[in-house]
Amino acid sequence: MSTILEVNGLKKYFPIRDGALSKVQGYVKAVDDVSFSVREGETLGIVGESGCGKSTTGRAILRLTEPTDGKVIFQGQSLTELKKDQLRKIRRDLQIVFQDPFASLNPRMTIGSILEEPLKIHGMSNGQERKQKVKELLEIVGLTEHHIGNYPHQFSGGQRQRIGIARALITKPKLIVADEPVSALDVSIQSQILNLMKDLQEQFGLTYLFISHDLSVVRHISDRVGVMYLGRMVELAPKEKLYADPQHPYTQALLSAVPYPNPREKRERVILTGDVPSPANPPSGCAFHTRCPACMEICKTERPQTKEVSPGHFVACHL
Amino acid sequence: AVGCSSQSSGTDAGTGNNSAPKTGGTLSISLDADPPKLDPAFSTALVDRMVFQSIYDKLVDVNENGEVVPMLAEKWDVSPDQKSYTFTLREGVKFHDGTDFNAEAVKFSLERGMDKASNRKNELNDIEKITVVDAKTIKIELKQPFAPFLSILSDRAGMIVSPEAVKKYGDEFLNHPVGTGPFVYKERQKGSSITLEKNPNYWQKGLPYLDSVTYKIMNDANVALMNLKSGQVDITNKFPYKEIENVKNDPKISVVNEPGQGYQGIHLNTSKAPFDNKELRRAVDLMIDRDAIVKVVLSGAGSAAHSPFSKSHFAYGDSDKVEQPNVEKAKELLKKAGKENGFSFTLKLGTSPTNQQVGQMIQNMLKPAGITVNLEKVEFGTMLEQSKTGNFEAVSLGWSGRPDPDQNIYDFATKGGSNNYAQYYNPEMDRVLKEARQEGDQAKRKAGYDAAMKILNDETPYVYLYHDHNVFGVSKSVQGFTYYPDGLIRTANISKN
Amino acid sequence: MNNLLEIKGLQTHFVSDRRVNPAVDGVDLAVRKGETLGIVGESGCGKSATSLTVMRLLPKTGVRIAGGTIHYKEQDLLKLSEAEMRKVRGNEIAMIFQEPMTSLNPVYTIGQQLCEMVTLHWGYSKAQARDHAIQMLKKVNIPRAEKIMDEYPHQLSGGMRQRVMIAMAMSCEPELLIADEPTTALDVTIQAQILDLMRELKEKQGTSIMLITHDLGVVAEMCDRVVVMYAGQVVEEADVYTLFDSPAHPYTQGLMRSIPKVDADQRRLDSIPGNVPLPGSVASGCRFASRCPHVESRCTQQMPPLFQLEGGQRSRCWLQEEAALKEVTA
Amino acid sequence: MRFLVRRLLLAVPVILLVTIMVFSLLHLLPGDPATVILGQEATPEAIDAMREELGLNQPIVMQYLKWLGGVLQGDLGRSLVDHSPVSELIWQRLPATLELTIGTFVVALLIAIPAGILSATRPNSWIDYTSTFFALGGMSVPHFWLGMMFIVFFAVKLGWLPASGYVPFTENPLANITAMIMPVLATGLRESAILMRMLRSSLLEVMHADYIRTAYAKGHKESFVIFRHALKNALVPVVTTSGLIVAGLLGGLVITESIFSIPGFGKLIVESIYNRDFVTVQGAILVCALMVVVVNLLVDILYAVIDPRIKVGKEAEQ
Amino acid sequence: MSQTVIDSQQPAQTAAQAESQWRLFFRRFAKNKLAIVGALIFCALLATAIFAPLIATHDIYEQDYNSVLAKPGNGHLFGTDDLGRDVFSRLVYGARLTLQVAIISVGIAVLIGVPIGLITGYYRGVWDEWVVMRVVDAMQAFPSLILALAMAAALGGGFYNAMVAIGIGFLPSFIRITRAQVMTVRNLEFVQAAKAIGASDWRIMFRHVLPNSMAPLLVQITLAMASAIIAEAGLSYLGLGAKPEDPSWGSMLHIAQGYLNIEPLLAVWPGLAIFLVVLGFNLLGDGIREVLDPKLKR
Ligand SMILES: Nc1ncnc2c1ncn2[C@@H]1O[C@H](COP(=O)(O)OP(=O)(O)OP(=O)(O)O)[C@@H](O)[C@H]1O
Ligand SMILES: Nc1ncnc2c1ncn2[C@@H]1O[C@H](COP(=O)(O)OP(=O)(O)OP(=O)(O)O)[C@@H](O)[C@H]1O
Ligand SMILES: [Mg+2]
Ligand SMILES: [Mg+2]
Repeated sequence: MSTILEVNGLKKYFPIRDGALSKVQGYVKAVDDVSFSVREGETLGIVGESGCGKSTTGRAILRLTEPTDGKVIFQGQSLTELKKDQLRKIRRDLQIVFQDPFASLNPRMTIGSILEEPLKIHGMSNGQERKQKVKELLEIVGLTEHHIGNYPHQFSGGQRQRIGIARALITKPKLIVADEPVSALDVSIQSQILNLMKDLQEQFGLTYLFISHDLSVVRHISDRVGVMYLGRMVELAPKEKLYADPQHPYTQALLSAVPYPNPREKRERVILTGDVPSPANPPSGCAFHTRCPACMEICKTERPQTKEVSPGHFVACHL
Repeated sequence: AVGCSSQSSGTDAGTGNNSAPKTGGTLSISLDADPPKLDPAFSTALVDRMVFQSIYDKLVDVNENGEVVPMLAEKWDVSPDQKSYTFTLREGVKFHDGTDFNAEAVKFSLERGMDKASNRKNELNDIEKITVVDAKTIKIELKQPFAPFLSILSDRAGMIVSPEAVKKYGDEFLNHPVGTGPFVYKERQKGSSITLEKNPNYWQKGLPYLDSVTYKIMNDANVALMNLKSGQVDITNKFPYKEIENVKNDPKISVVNEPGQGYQGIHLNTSKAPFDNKELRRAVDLMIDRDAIVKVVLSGAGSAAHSPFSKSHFAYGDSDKVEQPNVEKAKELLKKAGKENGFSFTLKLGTSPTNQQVGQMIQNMLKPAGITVNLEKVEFGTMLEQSKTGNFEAVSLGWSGRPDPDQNIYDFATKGGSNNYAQYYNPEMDRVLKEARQEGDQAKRKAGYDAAMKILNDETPYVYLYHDHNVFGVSKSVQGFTYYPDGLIRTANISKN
Repeated sequence: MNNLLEIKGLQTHFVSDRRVNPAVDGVDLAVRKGETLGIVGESGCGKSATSLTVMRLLPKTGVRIAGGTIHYKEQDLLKLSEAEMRKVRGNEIAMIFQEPMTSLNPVYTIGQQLCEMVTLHWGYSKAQARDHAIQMLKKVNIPRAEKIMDEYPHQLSGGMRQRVMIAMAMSCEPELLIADEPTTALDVTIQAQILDLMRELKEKQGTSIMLITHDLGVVAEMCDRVVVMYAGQVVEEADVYTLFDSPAHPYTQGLMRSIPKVDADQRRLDSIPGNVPLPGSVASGCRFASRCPHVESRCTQQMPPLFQLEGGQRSRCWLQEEAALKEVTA
Repeated sequence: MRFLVRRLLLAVPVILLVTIMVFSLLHLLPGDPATVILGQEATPEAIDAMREELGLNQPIVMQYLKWLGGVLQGDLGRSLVDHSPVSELIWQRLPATLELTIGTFVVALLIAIPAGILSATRPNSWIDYTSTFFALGGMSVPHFWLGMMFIVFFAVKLGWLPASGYVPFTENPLANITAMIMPVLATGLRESAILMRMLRSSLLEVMHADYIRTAYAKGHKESFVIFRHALKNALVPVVTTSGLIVAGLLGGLVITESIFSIPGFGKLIVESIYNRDFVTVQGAILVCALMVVVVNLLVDILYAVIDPRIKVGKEAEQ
Repeated sequence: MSQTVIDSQQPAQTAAQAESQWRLFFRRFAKNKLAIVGALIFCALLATAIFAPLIATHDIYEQDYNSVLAKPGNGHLFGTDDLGRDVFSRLVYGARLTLQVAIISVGIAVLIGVPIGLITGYYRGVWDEWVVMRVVDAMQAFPSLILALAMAAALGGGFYNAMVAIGIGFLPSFIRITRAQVMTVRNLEFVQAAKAIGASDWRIMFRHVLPNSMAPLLVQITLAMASAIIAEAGLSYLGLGAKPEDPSWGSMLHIAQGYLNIEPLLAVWPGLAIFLVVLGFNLLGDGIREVLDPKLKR
């Protein structure tokens, strides 16, 4: 399996301003030096708590927000260096599915035109063919051609998410960044969508970068999983390894915090104290040291390097 | 006998004028505009003169009949060649600031008016030299005979200001006016009111009767009338025409409705099409039903005009005869001008309701002859500039009028005249008018003006519409109000019950 | 009977556009003294509507309580006057809402909002109220309680705010706490803290809790008994072990199977096909019929009653007809 | 304090822009001051002399810079018409307008707050419908027409109030108040309508907020919830609107001022435009802009007082 | 980690039942009685304007000096004006001018203001912050009536120039509203999605951002139309505005003011007409706002 996407030292700092005209007061370090690679055909899951920079990572890769620093290499091309026009062309191969099935569809467009739009933009096929393609795709994601003339508000959340997936699929992309595609859905619907995504992956040989805060969902769908904390990737490993043998104290705490749907299994839990610090003012050294049950002196001053503790298992911790 | 329009005679508006005038009290006069400049040398607005009557005295005044009478000058001699005037001044007169009124002050005031920055310069242009003979005698020599001279001195040009005060206040004099008049300037609230107080040392013994006079600015005549009715105001300087009938029997208000000296009309630009053609100008003139305008717009408070001279001018007469509208004749004229199918022109007019009514009526009246009028409302400043630069086809702009006929025609009809917006030029006209202003004899002058009007009514650079009346609303508690043909309210003799 | 709260046949209908939305359509449930009752169900199945009906906090217009009773202790809450109800609210029954971010008034300090409760219900003076409030903040493990009193909600993190909400709800020592998805808006690590705290408080004070959630994991950890709702109705009720060991209703079964497990790999998830029907759109029969793998003809015609099964379990499914004990609730 | 200074500094470019706009606009007006000031009978020579004297022959940029230089030294210049200092003219005219503005605003608040609260707390009740209808009606009446009707009714027909004529408060308080009743009502009704609508919608929105539900859940009475918990939160948009209203009134009362013959600020500007008294217009508009800046500043400070989330200095983008 | 569970039970309707946004909008609108009244007034205005020649009873330019200021009756439904013209007919034709006022001035503001707001709001940056918004600030610091007045005088009076002046006066508010709206919408996910599929900025702005920013604009448009009518009346009242012979309601008021004591009815008719029409627009705008405002949904 070859590497399809390589992210190297990605950073995204949002300036904090005090009022529209005043000087920059500081930066929200939403993504702070994140590196990883995605292999063709696999699913890389990224988990982490709210505000840790998962979405920003996804968007910066697609250059939906301009990364502050770092390199993103997609199929050998450096996305970060592309001009606007070239970038627009390459977007056929690089798609995104959003979390909010309500906000991610233009409420003033019919499903048909939403799905046709990418084809139009990329000048793919003529009107007749486009209609045909849209129909085919709707069937693939489990809707029917009756839906073509309807507006998004006439669909349920699950159906909308199917439409979002269809839109991402219609240009036959290689990589899809899925930013919490099922978080907004009910459990019973969530499983439908997860199944659909798995099916599509097999059918079209897709690669997913799957972002979620739900450890069980990520486990279910991913081949490898990266854990983010405060804009940094603290651990990255094949999922079996990560779930069975988490190395980073944060990953351990995270896993133990997930409530198990089994009343008989009352486990020993690591309950973290305190809140996630603000990315505008991250702690020095290891960002996790303020909540870490195994904090050492060095953690407070020095940012830990990412080490490969076993083949394919990377951890950024001084332990 | 209130509100009648007896010709050129003063009308007592008060009731019970037999009883002795009461002293004391405050008189409120509403003015339709805020007087911009209380300095006669720089005054530009008609309304200034209302206030001036109380503050400043003039060398000479006009009486109820429009005749020149002594004021600060007790008497005067005119040299036989009509070029030299010697005035004997009243003694013991003091300015409000306590300084003495004398020949020096007269010389100072007149020369001030002759300064190039002064707005009186044009009126005093003909003065060659002013000599102080002694404290009570002053001699003015003219470049050439100038018949309107005394009339001019009865107005702003003849008002005497305190030289001391001018020196003291300089540019600001207009906000600290000092004259010899019956009332002393006290204060003003710009846009709202001007307050004057009795001049205790006024040279006319026993006058004024009132303790103070307040001019209140009320732009809207209706509003002024309401205030008159409710007693907040004693005299209004404008009266809503339509209301004249309604207050006929009002127990508290009387209306003074007298011919003024001014007129309304339309300048036709003779320097460009379509009105470079005399026939077309005549056709327009011919189609207008002036009586209708007087009736509808003025509710009768005016008279049809065909000359710049109103009934209060000695030059008034046959020249003011109005023709009845005549479509056939107008069409003939159009045909002669090669415009059988009519033509159209743009008439610029001011923004007041009266302007608009007149404009619409004219538009309507010209229609039968196939003349289309496009009305264009223009804000006054713009209109003035466009008129002066000849940027118009027709513009409706009247004249407030002056006592001497010359002041109502000369600058309007002679080449280069400051009011000759129509850019009319006829050497014969220039000659006739020049003669008339140099002629001392009134009968001869009138003949001159008749001749001028003959030409003017034939060539029609200006369409005279009507002479508007000065209409005052006067509370019946006011006594001693006398109408003067210059339309200005003289407060010295007024008293209030 | 040791039921603190007993809801019988509750029907709360939303009326809009002349359309009636029977959001709560015959709910029966009871909360016993000292227990934690979980209510689970998909979005829109009427969980919140039920709890708001109990609190009588529904909007004044557009709502009709079409039937049912809510017995709290000896009285029917639905029959209380507004003034009587106010004495119950906050004092005897308290409520925590899902969104800690928006449930606190942004323009008043935490202290001001906390003190209101005891001054209102217990007539405390300012100083007493303040002391009490600080006490409460300490109870919910808020560090620097005194300082937090004078801070505004926006200065606190989500977890802190939810603690404040809990402190507020607990400050009049209510007998029943209704928690409507109290942790849904929070991160897992914070959720763990809050759940821990709630358990602790419950143990200390013996408060009964009605915990509304859609997360079966939370249910498993927190609850003694569980009520499963579907489309405005209770479809299953059981103690928590029974529910996870042998769910009776096909919907519950499907729900259990469709959750991805964090500790096991599954190739494929089972899923319940289709969508929840629009409230009021199922004219007759079982509301789950259109998605049910065991559907029979009877299901679409006749609404199953809530069959009483062994061990206090109840299920609204014809499949359980045989297994049902004699007493059947309609 | 630093914030105040910075806000004022930020206003500088805006005010400069305003002055540039006024300056250019005035010079676009046909009819130059000399012609207009001298009037109908003026000779071309007199006009030229006047232009020279007024400095109108200089390049326009020079004129502007000269004027600006004066302003920076605190000198607004002298009126082209009557040579009195512009600052004096403005001082004379401001009291009436300020009185009118404050009166209008007070009337507006007195009507809007109770009406807004009533209709927001009883949405879709007859109270709501009635006040909505009257509010929208109030917004729709041209206030000059209302002024005219007032005059017809209260002054002419009933004779209760003076038709017009402003008397300074210091001179005769009673006369001042009777003279101000009609103009203040005529404009106040309209503004109250706007404020009432604003308060209604923002209160309605707030009443649906979670924290209101929380307040009810605590067992509070409705009135307590409304007055303590809802009102303060609903005020931010109301304050914004109030700011806009007050700023608008300061220069925008021209018509009211002319109907009721009130020697106000708006009238000063309009008269000066008509008289081509450029210096006065520039000065007056400058003051107007400054007042708007001050009002906006007050609004910002009020925001911060009302809502602790808003730090003074954060630009409130609408 | 906002795992807001969103209502997923909305029905999947078939195409046959498909209800467009607009239909939904109208359905909700139809329930707002006041808004319906507004719409009816607007339709009445429209009908009056279109069918003016059929409705009017007299030639509106025909002057009759023998019956000026006649009271209602005698073949003149509302009486006659200062020049003896039929007031009713003039009011009827005035609807045309009023409609033009509303459409032209607001049209100008929309055509200029919306693109500016759209572009600056979309791109932000120096231009937006330091040029456009400062100019907008400056314009707003300028008393609007005075701005209109000065511009009407500068442009040289006349109806259409008054329109332009009023329209320009509305610019700042349109720029601001569009901009604010665009700044919200451009961060919505569907805009991100459009970007992600490679849509050009232009396409995003006009196809995605603009249509979704229309709601408050629509409200603003109706409300601005209401103010435009009042502003024109105000300008006419001050003597600027429509041609004297044209029956603009504002200039009818201007003339009527001179006859307040004698014939107050003359001021009542055009005043009422303005009031009704403006009320119509305001009711309409308010209704649209209520319908569109998701926060007020109950
Ligand atoms: N446009 C922006 N401007 C300023 N700060 C931003 C912006 N977008 C994101 N941030 C900040 O960057 C940080 C990371 O945000 P991001 O959305 O990537 O988090 P996330 O992991 O996706 O969280 P969630 O689970 O809530 O979606 C957060 O603190 C957020 O406040
Ligand atoms: N104020 C209201 N007005 C009208 N309908 C409402 C209102 N509140 C809730 N509903 C409707 O009632 C039904 C049940 O809503 P409820 O909020 O009780 O669901 P829920 O189970 O709490 O869902 P969630 O998990 O999303 O909170 C839904 O169909 C909803 O649309
Ligand atoms: Mg995210
Ligand atoms: Mg809920």
